[in-house]
Amino acid sequence: MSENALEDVESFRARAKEFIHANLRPSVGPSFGMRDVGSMEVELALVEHDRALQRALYEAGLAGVCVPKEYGGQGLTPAHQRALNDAISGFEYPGRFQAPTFSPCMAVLLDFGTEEQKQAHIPAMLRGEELWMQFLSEPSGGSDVAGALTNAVRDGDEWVMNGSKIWTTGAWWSDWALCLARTNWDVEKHRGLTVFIFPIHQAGIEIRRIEMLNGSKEFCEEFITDLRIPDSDRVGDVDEGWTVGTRWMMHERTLMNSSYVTMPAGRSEGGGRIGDALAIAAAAGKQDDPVVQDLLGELEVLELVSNALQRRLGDGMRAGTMSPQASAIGRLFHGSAGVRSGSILFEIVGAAGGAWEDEDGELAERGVDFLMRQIGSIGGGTTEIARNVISERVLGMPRERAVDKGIAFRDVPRGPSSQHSEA
Amino acid sequence: MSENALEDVESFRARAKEFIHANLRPSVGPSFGMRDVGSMEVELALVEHDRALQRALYEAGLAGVCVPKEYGGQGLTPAHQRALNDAISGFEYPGRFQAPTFSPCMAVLLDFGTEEQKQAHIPAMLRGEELWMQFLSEPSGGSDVAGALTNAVRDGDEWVMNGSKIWTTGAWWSDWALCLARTNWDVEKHRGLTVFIFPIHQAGIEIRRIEMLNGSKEFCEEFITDLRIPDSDRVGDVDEGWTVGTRWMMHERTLMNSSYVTMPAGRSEGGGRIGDALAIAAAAGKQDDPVVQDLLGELEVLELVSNALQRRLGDGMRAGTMSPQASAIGRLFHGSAGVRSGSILFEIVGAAGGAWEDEDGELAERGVDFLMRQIGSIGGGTTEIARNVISERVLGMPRERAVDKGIAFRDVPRGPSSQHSEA
Amino acid sequence: MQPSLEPDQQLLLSTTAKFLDEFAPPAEVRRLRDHDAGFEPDYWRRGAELGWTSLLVSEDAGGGSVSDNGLVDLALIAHEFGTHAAPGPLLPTSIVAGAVSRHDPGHELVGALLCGDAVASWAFTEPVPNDALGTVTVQARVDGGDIVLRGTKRPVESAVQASHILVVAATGSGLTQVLVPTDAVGIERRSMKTVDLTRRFASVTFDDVRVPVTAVIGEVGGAAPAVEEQLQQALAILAAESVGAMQHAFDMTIEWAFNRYSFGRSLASYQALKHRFADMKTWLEASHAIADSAAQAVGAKSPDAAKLASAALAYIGHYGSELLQDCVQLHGGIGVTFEHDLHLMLRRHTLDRTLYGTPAEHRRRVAGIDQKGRNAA
Amino acid sequence: MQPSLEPDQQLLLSTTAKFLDEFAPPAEVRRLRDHDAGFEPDYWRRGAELGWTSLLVSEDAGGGSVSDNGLVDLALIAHEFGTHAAPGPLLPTSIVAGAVSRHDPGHELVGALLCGDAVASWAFTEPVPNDALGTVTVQARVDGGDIVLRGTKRPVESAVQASHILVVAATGSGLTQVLVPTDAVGIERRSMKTVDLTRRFASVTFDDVRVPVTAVIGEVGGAAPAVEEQLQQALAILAAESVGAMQHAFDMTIEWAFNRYSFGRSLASYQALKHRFADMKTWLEASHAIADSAAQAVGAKSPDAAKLASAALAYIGHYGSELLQDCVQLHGGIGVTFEHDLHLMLRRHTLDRTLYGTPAEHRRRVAGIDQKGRNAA
Repeated sequence: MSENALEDVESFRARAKEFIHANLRPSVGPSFGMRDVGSMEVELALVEHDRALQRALYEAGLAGVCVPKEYGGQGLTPAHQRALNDAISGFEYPGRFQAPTFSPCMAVLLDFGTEEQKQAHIPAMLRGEELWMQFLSEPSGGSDVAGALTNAVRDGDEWVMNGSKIWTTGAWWSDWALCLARTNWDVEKHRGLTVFIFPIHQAGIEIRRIEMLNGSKEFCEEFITDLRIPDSDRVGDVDEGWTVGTRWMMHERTLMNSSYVTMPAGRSEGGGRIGDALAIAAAAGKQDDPVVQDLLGELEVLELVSNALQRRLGDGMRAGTMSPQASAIGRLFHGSAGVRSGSILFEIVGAAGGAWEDEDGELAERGVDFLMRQIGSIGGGTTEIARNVISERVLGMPRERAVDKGIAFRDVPRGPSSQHSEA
Repeated sequence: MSENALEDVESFRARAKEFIHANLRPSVGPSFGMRDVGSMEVELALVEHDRALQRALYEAGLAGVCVPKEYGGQGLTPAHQRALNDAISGFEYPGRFQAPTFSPCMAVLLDFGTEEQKQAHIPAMLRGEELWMQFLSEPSGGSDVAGALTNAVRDGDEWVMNGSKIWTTGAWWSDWALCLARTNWDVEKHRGLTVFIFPIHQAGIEIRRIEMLNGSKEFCEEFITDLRIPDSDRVGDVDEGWTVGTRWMMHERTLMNSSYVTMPAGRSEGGGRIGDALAIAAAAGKQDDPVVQDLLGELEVLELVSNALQRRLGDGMRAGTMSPQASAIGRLFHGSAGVRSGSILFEIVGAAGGAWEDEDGELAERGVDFLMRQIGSIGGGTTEIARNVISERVLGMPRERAVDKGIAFRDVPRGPSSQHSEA
Repeated sequence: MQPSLEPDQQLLLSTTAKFLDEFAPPAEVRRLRDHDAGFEPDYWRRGAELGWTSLLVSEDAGGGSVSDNGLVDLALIAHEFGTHAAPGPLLPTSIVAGAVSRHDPGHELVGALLCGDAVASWAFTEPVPNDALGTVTVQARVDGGDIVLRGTKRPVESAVQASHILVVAATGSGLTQVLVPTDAVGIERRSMKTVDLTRRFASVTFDDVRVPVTAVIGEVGGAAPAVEEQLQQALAILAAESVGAMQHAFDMTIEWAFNRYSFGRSLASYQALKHRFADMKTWLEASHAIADSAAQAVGAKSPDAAKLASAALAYIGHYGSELLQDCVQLHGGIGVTFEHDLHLMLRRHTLDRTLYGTPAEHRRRVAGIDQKGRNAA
Repeated sequence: MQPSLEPDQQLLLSTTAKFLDEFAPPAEVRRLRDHDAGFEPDYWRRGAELGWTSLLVSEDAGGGSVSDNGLVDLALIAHEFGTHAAPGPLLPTSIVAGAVSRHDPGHELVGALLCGDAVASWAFTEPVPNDALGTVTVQARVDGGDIVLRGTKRPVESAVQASHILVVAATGSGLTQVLVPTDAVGIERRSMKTVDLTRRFASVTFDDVRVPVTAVIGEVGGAAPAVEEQLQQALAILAAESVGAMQHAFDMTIEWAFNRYSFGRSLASYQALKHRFADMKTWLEASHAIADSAAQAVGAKSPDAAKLASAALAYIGHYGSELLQDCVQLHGGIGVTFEHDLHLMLRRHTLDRTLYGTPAEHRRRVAGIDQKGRNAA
């Protein structure tokens, strides 16, 4: 494709704006604290709406802005993606497709998938037909994703998989999975992994919805029993899954700056709480309390700084003056600021944080949000791991002593709390 | 000494009270932030006053309450010491003798000294004639006191010492030193140390006063060159200095609960700031500012909790339900609360924290105090070391990997920043 | 909890701990999530037999404590309630039993509370915009031989289960406490939601509720000292319970850190986590210390009781949340699931830091006491 | 500082950095501790030649910046002042040169400031009890052809060295800025003490100081917008300088951690310290980000300039202190000695967080802007 053929950014922006204003509804405000959205029927309807939105964007030539045309994308540049992000700001958008379907899943397929895999799945994603999920974390694993115990054994042209995965958002309404599994126990941890893809809804995969303490059932756990996967659904080489995994993690960490992801500009996960906070303060009758004003100011400062920091990191990584590992700085800030913001909101709520009536409006349910205060420091890689990455990869400090280096994975100590079914 | 011969606690208390009310002046309020006390003459006069106070207590039979009578003490019990601490509360007392002269120095002599050493020094300490200092930390050493590089080589009946020590309070006005030195470089770190005592003011010891950033010259650094020490001034066995050192550290950590130390009851190093804080708030005209009230309350809460915690730890250690290592909990609390209190005071001071006039009264010099905010988390063993002790010794978590275990001390990596004159 | 106990206290503690292990395990606490009262009457009666309800009641009124400071003994029970996130209206029943028995040792409600047949509640705090600790807008007005109550109290613990509510109301510039039967005409109780799984609260509105003046506990307009004492007792109970919740969460997390392996070694071997455990251990010991000091001082009516009680709530409220949330953080995702036990303690602590003043309000109270002291000096 | 600079900005930055390396090394900063002015006139003139004083002055008035946003360029200089804890009245001279040149491009003071021959100061803040940011009680009253000033300003930077002071005063309900020569009758300047080694401040009292109305910069009673702009400029300069101080202290401490060995390995190998460095790095990058955003927005007069400038001071003031103090902590005792360089940066940051509003005041300012927005919506 010659560069001349590219649509210029401003005309793209105009085209995007026109479509968006004509077809999309204004967004409802961000909601925090990961509350229960309601019944399964309600949630399924929301998923179907996202599929329809994605389909509409696809038909308008606004899906997969930076995806090559041969896979159904627009073959344009990050600048076009940013123009779309600007244009869609304040409007609804197919949020469930962005992460993890477009990144990291689609990004990993673009990096490592076979031509057949790309042709089979990327256009389907862009048309809103395939929602993907990451089968990555495991119950025994915590932060050590490369320590996967889910096991895949070769059987002719197929693989047989057993194990379990956890913290998969909405596995029950998704279509395909990108899965990291162990294929060799006799080599070092990182050298015995392989990546596979497979449809989620089939015999051999049992899905359990996990109830969080606030009633949300957003996450699932999957039990995989004698699942058969054709070798053609392997991504990357056998036992080279960590090569794929490293890029996969990188795509996950740089999600906020991904050119595959449509994310209304000015929106960031940690942001937007000041409106909530002002409403809470008003409901509590404390908007003029100087201590509350101090807290409100702190909350807003954290949000402004968060936005400035994400912009700085994005600029630095794009310009190459910062390594992709610097995204861990944004992750740590987001986690820490989220914890502090959660405390501030709870402080302002006052007594209604412990017990409330439905009529309390903005004050109701805030205590439950506080119980979930840490969620932003746990989900998507803990802040502890981010601190390791920053100190070791960004600042170059000595790595932690790795007990699991230089020995076969089957011999790595796993402690009394971890049982697993080994090959 | 038969138990019957002991003076009962209440009559001791009455006797102490009578003496104190008749002879001692009321104490002036505690001062914080380790400010410069003034000229050398002023400081020497204060030292002489402490010597006179100690002499007076000795003559009144109130010195060395728990020290055996054969060394000039009273041969009484910790309960008597507590009675004295109660009685002297609110009065001047010989503060410079308590630490480190009585503990850890005298305590170490009582534990490990020869009969001759005890006879020669303990009565002199109790009479106010000998002020002792610890020659312990070294410029290269930081928290690793057992990593001492100061070197002592045997020469017949004498030892020849070279090296340097640092962070000695007022070495220039003190008399004797308790010193940890390396006597063997060919064994593990802890196995090649020996403890010595010697007079501070002699050829071979050069004292330099260190200027702190607030102008205080409380601390000294000592350069030791070919100092000759008779073997009879060795404490404990050759190369067994760490056996002595372990007790020495224990005495240092448990100073607040030591039965050799006279410390007015209700006084604790971290405490008493609320008076300062109220005065600052009044001077800043902010006593009714709700944000300031929140900070004042927090400061006072930390002080009340600190007192309660020290009492709990003292009770627990006395009852044997807590190990002596639990004193690290008190040390960490004191350090952390001191940092927070320092920030609170600075917050309340406001703009005068950056620039002030002498006429500002309570607001003056507070910025300099803030520059010294960390001093309570560094001096007397850092809070980092306290966290190691709590996690490893109190909670029983795995020890940090020790690179310096199992190899001769001369082969321990010392890094590019450390030069030393090795034997 | 004090590092060493008298044998009688030890017995009281271990009996309660054993009872709760058996009758209030996490599965039972989860089951009670959808139970109207949040506890079974029989469970409560058996707890009362162990002495739970007697500790603030003097012997002449049928109560009794095991040491000379009944509140210190009650704090032991409250601590165990915290470690188990146990069900039951321990706090309101204790406060009311104590208050009524001091007024009238022979009052029939006292006997019913002591044996666990009845539950009573104390209505002190009020809804927004009167939610600042100590604000009382409910009015008690003498009308002939009656006293008439008007206004709203909330949250009132176990108000729906209670036979009586001891209401703090304003009469002129003074305070009056009135013991109101919950079947009196004009009382409306609206159930509230709460973070806790087993505690129950209601908003109670008194629409000119009329009871005989004999229902006044103490004197009309003269209840302020009694109310202050009851508040301090409540604070000491909350502090002890909160520390119990912290202790159990900490113990669970220590165990997790030793048993959970990551990158081939236990979490307990990572220095960054070890240092956080050291901080938590320090907050925990400090919380025990100030909770004990508060119970001791309040029970003994020391001059520093008000200050220590508020200091306890301020410190334990803030640092307890930090500790519990760090326990969640160290558990990772599993720590915020309903199936894990950790949130039972997190819920109990979170509730307790809101019931009788937030940490910020208690900091303010402490500062106010100091400032009054300074101005008086 | 932005992660990437234009070539002209890079040149400005490196020229200044090199100059300060040579003429303001730590030994020189220590020497100036006892110097009356805190800087040598020749040093200042040479700095002015590098462009330090010209960046807020438009080209028609003899100034000029290297990019289209002079405040962003000035922030680069301020950042280097922070890394070096450099001497010199950069902030007040820049503010006054900018303000006077916008009013009268041909004003002779502008030329003298641009070439470094003169120093001027801006007197905005006032002493207790009028020290809340924005409070103005100094009165400016028109009396015939004169304007008369009465009241006290402090701290006024380099007031003793300045030839002129631009005074913010109240006239009725409006603000007036008056450029007062420091030799005017009725001015008293009392030197103050400060945490910084080279910056100098005075308390300046105006006892019916009378100057011709031509000394008014802008309009009598109409200076509020100009004052707000100057304040925002001052905040952007303080933020950039503070971040410079943080950056240098952080770099020094990283180096120390790699080179200092304890128990046979470098401090940088201890995970508990590594995690603290990760936090510090995050605070540092966040501080750079918000300082840059503030300078950009203020220089471009964006609608969010006031909020971003106050957010910068609030964040950098608080987290900068935490970072610098943790650098001290990680150095141990040597970090609080006068002979070590670390305190030079600690002093500079500590000063900057007090000069034009504390972090708490800026949090309040941010909240006020939000609340106004909400009420207007």
